[in-house]
Amino acid sequence: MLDYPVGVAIKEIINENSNVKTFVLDAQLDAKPGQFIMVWIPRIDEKPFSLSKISGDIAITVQKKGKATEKMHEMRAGEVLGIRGPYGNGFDAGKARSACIVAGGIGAAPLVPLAEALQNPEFILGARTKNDLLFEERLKKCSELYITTDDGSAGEKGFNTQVLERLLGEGEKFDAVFCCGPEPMMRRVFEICESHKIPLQASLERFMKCGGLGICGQCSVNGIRVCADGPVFGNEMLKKMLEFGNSARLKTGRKVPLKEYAEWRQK
Amino acid sequence: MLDYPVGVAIKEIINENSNVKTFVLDAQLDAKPGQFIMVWIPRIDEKPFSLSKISGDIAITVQKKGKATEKMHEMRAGEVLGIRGPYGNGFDAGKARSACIVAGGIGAAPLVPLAEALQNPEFILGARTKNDLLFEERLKKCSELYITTDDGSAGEKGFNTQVLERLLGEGEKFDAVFCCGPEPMMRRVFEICESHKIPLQASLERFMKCGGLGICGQCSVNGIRVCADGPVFGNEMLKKMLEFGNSARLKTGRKVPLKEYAEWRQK
Amino acid sequence: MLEVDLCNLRLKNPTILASGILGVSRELLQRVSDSGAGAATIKSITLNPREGHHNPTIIGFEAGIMNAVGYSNAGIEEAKKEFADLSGIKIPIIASIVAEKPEEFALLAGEIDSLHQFSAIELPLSCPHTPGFGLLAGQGTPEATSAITNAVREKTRLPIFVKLSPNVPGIGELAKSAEKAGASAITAVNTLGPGMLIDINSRKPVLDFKCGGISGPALRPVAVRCVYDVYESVKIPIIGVGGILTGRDAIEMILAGATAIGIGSGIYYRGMNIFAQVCREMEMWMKKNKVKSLEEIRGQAHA
Amino acid sequence: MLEVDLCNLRLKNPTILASGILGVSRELLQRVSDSGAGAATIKSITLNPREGHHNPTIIGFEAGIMNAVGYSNAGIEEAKKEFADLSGIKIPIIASIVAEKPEEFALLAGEIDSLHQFSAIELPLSCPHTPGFGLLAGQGTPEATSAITNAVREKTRLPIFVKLSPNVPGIGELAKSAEKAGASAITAVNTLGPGMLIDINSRKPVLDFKCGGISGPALRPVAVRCVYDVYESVKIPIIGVGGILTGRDAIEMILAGATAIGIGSGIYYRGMNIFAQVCREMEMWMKKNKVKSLEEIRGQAHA
Ligand SMILES: Cc1cc2nc3c(=O)[nH]c(=O)nc-3n(C[C@@H](O)[C@H](O)[C@H](O)COP(=O)(O)OP(=O)(O)OC[C@H]3O[C@@H](n4cnc5c(N)ncnc54)[C@H](O)[C@@H]3O)c2cc1C
Ligand SMILES: Cc1cc2nc3c(=O)[nH]c(=O)nc-3n(C[C@@H](O)[C@H](O)[C@H](O)COP(=O)(O)OP(=O)(O)OC[C@H]3O[C@@H](n4cnc5c(N)ncnc54)[C@H](O)[C@@H]3O)c2cc1C
Ligand SMILES: Cc1cc2nc3c(=O)[nH]c(=O)nc-3n(C[C@H](O)[C@H](O)[C@H](O)COP(=O)(O)O)c2cc1C
Ligand SMILES: Cc1cc2nc3c(=O)[nH]c(=O)nc-3n(C[C@H](O)[C@H](O)[C@H](O)COP(=O)(O)O)c2cc1C
Ligand code: FES
Ligand code: FES
Repeated sequence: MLDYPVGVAIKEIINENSNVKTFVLDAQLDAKPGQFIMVWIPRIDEKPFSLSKISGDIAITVQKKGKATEKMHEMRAGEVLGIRGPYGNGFDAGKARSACIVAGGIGAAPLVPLAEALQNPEFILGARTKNDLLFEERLKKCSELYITTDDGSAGEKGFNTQVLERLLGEGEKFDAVFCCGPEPMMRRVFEICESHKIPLQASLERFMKCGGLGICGQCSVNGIRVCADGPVFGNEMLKKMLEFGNSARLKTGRKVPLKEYAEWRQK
Repeated sequence: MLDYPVGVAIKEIINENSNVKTFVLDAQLDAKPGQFIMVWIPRIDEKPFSLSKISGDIAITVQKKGKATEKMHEMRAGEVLGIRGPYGNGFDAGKARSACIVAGGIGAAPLVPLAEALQNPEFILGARTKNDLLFEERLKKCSELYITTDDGSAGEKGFNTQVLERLLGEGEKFDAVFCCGPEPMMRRVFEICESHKIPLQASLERFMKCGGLGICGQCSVNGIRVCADGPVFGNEMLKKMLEFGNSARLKTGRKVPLKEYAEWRQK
Repeated sequence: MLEVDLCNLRLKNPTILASGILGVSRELLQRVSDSGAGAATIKSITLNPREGHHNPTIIGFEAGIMNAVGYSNAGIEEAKKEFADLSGIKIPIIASIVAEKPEEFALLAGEIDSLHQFSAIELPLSCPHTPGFGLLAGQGTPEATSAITNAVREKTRLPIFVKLSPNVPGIGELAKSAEKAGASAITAVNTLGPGMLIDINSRKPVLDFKCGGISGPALRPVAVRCVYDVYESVKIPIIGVGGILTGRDAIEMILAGATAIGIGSGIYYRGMNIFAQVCREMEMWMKKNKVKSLEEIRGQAHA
Repeated sequence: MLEVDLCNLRLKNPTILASGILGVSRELLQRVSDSGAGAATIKSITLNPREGHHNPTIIGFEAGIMNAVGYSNAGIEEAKKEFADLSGIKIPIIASIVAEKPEEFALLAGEIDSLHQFSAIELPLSCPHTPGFGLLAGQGTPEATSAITNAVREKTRLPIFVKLSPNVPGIGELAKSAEKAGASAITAVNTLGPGMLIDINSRKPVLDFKCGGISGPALRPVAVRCVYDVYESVKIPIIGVGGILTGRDAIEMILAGATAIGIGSGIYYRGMNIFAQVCREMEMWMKKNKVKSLEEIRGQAHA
């Protein structure tokens, strides 16, 4: 097993919006939707990113947030990022025939390749504003796309979860729901799925150190490792994960309320 | 690669004669005729031995000579020997349709499985006395067997090489000759094959340390490693090996005449 | 048949989760216990919270794992909350504490002791990659080992495990000074090296701390030799740690003289089930070889 | 594009056969030269013939090779015959000598020098498994390193390569004392550990000397770190040795600061062609990365 970052060149950088860039890398991997890679920004940091493109050259889509992602947003094609992986279980798209995908913000990244792998799923894409919407073009081609924005600047005004609720209320029968996005959103999707008894696969996010090796425990949610046991979890696991939607661990390992964690992650 | 001795039990010990025992080991290997294993006698020594049986449980046939082989001859079924391997190129039995095998003394060991793999080869088995003859029963079943003894106590009196010469003189056409035995004998077989332009495969013996790893140089014959480049060599290689039949290296690495080497090996 | 007595702790089997691997939360310890470990060690804690080194902190290479985590931990106050109640966990839990000075070690030991949740205290005096601690603070000398062990001994009656480095000239001597100062057992060993990995495309060392300690298969033969050396030097039991992946590796450590064995990197290679797997493999070997207890074969490689 | 200048020796490429691997005869050196090595080192020779340790002396394990050969060699008199004429070999050949005392080192160096066949003399002060020599004779201290290097320096004008151990607390300091005493280059490193392997069925250590030095992949990250440390400590060139199997590994060593690189165990993993293979892999990388000479990237990981 070679689990150290190997430098690969950035082949192309796509500006998705003012805050989000997609980095196409000079690398091919045998990966499935929902898996992630650990990305090393030499001398700066190493972070997990979901694969937003898995066929041909792989790509990751990165939202500018902190030290590492700011540095990445300054990089140009030709510069080198180190990658290792892919890691994680990924989504199990296996039997889904009528699927609904719920994406919040940057959480759309791992869900686009999933949408492309499924048979015309319903895709509910949520973002704060029109400007924050991601992958609209790609998603239109492979899914029945619903759009929500918090401010109503595009699509429906409000949360993506309310579309899911409405569809279900209208009698749509989904045999699988997939979601990724801010944890409060995912918690809400989980509750909706639970009440409708629909199998959910939610992709969680936690700060990682060994990222995929499964030995440091940093990413654990009630003793379950997001990097090695997840990052995608089904209803049964989510039920056991009492910290899901509630708390997460800082770099010191201290467990704090999700809000405090999110604030720390913004830095 | 796991190239350290792993202890295996001795399953059965067959007394071939007063000086030679066959040890059937509780181990199976994917090996071909002419390959050898390194055998570790715990706390005593580690030595190369040819596989005298390769299908089912493997076996080695050992002549009592020095510290290690004496210790082995004292061992009983159930006791543990360490083995690693198989090593070496082995014989290339591939295209041989009318083969002649020339065996001298304990050199018969790697040649029996070879005889069993070929289509009824001629097999010239030489030994000092009747008592020293090995594998007669097994060989009768799979080959046209000729026997020579130095003292005439069985078969023809004289060297095995004289049978080879006679057969060739009588017009027999061999498309391959295989041999193993004391080096002066093999040198003679080589000369005979050269003059008759017959492809020879001779299995050489040298003192070994890394035995099969090919890194210590101890077993080298004119820069050619018996353990990793051999132990089986064809005419072209043998021609380059000026030390073949002439000299060999002691444990210190000193090159000495073959006679001095043989005397040291007896100890 | 795998039960062992380690400083009067009854372990149902000799496998112990090594410190720094997974042991950051009560629930992970529970899970390790459920996976069949005989005991578990928490990740080392310090007086104050520490973020540790920047990422990358942990990588896998051809022959093992390299890490420079740098003792990230939430500090003793958080630890007291996290581990306030371990009673539900049916295996002994070992606390691991590190500090810069003997007095600080003593203070932490006192806190741990008064929690009444832990069965022993481990003192890693041997980290090769964290400034202020272990080898980088000179804690790997006989003098420092002695001073720290003494200071902790005064604060607790719990068994003390002193964890040594393989990167010292005479590990036997070091073990002796720990034994003399009141150590109850020796944990051998911490990580090797340190080592460094450079990415040739970015031309930079990969670990943010540049170098890190080596664990896993690359370490195993060195760890076995260390356990063998320590066994010839002291009477107290040894916990053999380093590159144990299989029942074979565990038996090897016991033959070298270990009473119990630690597993860390093995979780990377075989998953959390490694504890049960190693135990099953040991049992199979024991049955085949008619060995009734590990006591029977302990240190036998010295014969 | 791979040429390097090592202490005024012009190497066509930076790969050097490490001491103790194959270098026991003129013809093996010839073969290594034919295989594409840039230079080759003979197996270390002593004053008197030595049989070395009993077999098993060399084994492969999961993560590398372990050996306790114990300096078997035919002694200086035989060596003078074996290497009396190296003129047919087109690459520089480096002599390696070991002895118990500085005067003996000096004597051997004089003999080597007067043969006029060798391009440099290597002094391994770092073997971890041969009583009377290297670490087991205290030759790995700054004082002994200095005394031995000095004594040899007085007997020869050939470049002197001092070969260090990775098993010492401060390799940088050691390199400094060698440099001060007149070393022309540092060879970093000799084998790691020592380690021990125990066969669980016979319940005995496998190597007859029980423990042995570790080389190959398990050693590589430690060797890279050592080269990195030495590069920050001295001005003389470094020959990086330890676990190099590929062009990647060779470039990694050069980025750490090595001028040339040694290959030993790699022959086990990739055969004798490894020299040509490593060179081709280095060239491919250099072309892709528009690097014109190794000089350009030497030590760049320190930037
Ligand atoms: C598996 C996985 C992979 C990831 N991969 C990447 C990656 O590749 N690149 C990267 O940069 N980051 C990645 N992240 C991090 C990322 O998901 C962010 O932490 C998260 O999406 C917040 O992003 P945002 O700021 O854009 O969302 P926000 O803008 O805060 O919210 C986006 C949408 O979520 C919904 N929402 C928000 N709050 C609630 C609520 N309380 N209830 C219901 N709905 C709500 C709304 O519809 C809103 O429009 C990944 C996360 C996960 C889980
Ligand atoms: C590939 C290989 C594998 C080996 N495997 C084993 C092994 O598994 N076990 C083991 O114990 N040893 C093994 N050996 C060692 C072994 O072959 C002996 O070194 C060698 O056979 C001498 O054995 P001996 O004492 O029985 O022969 P001897 O009794 O000395 O000679 C046997 C016969 O060789 C012929 N002969 C002898 N001298 C000459 C001469 N000058 N010219 C022509 N013919 C001559 C005669 O026909 C004589 O009858 C192996 C050797 C090789 C090459
Ligand atoms: C990621 C990681 C973190 C570690 N952290 C600690 C630690 O905090 N305290 C400690 O004593 N040892 C620590 N170690 C060392 C291990 O406890 C163990 O001694 C070493 O890894 C060798 O065992 P292994 O080969 O089974 O992993 C750590 C090891 C790893 C790999
Ligand atoms: C079998 C063997 C024998 C060795 N003998 C010597 C020796 O005689 N003198 C010496 O300086 N180093 C000796 N070494 C050490 C090597 O020269 C080298 O420093 C070490 O193996 C690390 O490099 P590698 O990983 O490429 O093998 C020996 C190594 C091996 C494996
Ligand atoms: S990040 Fe280390 S276990 Fe998940
Ligand atoms: S015995 Fe070592 S090279 Fe053949």
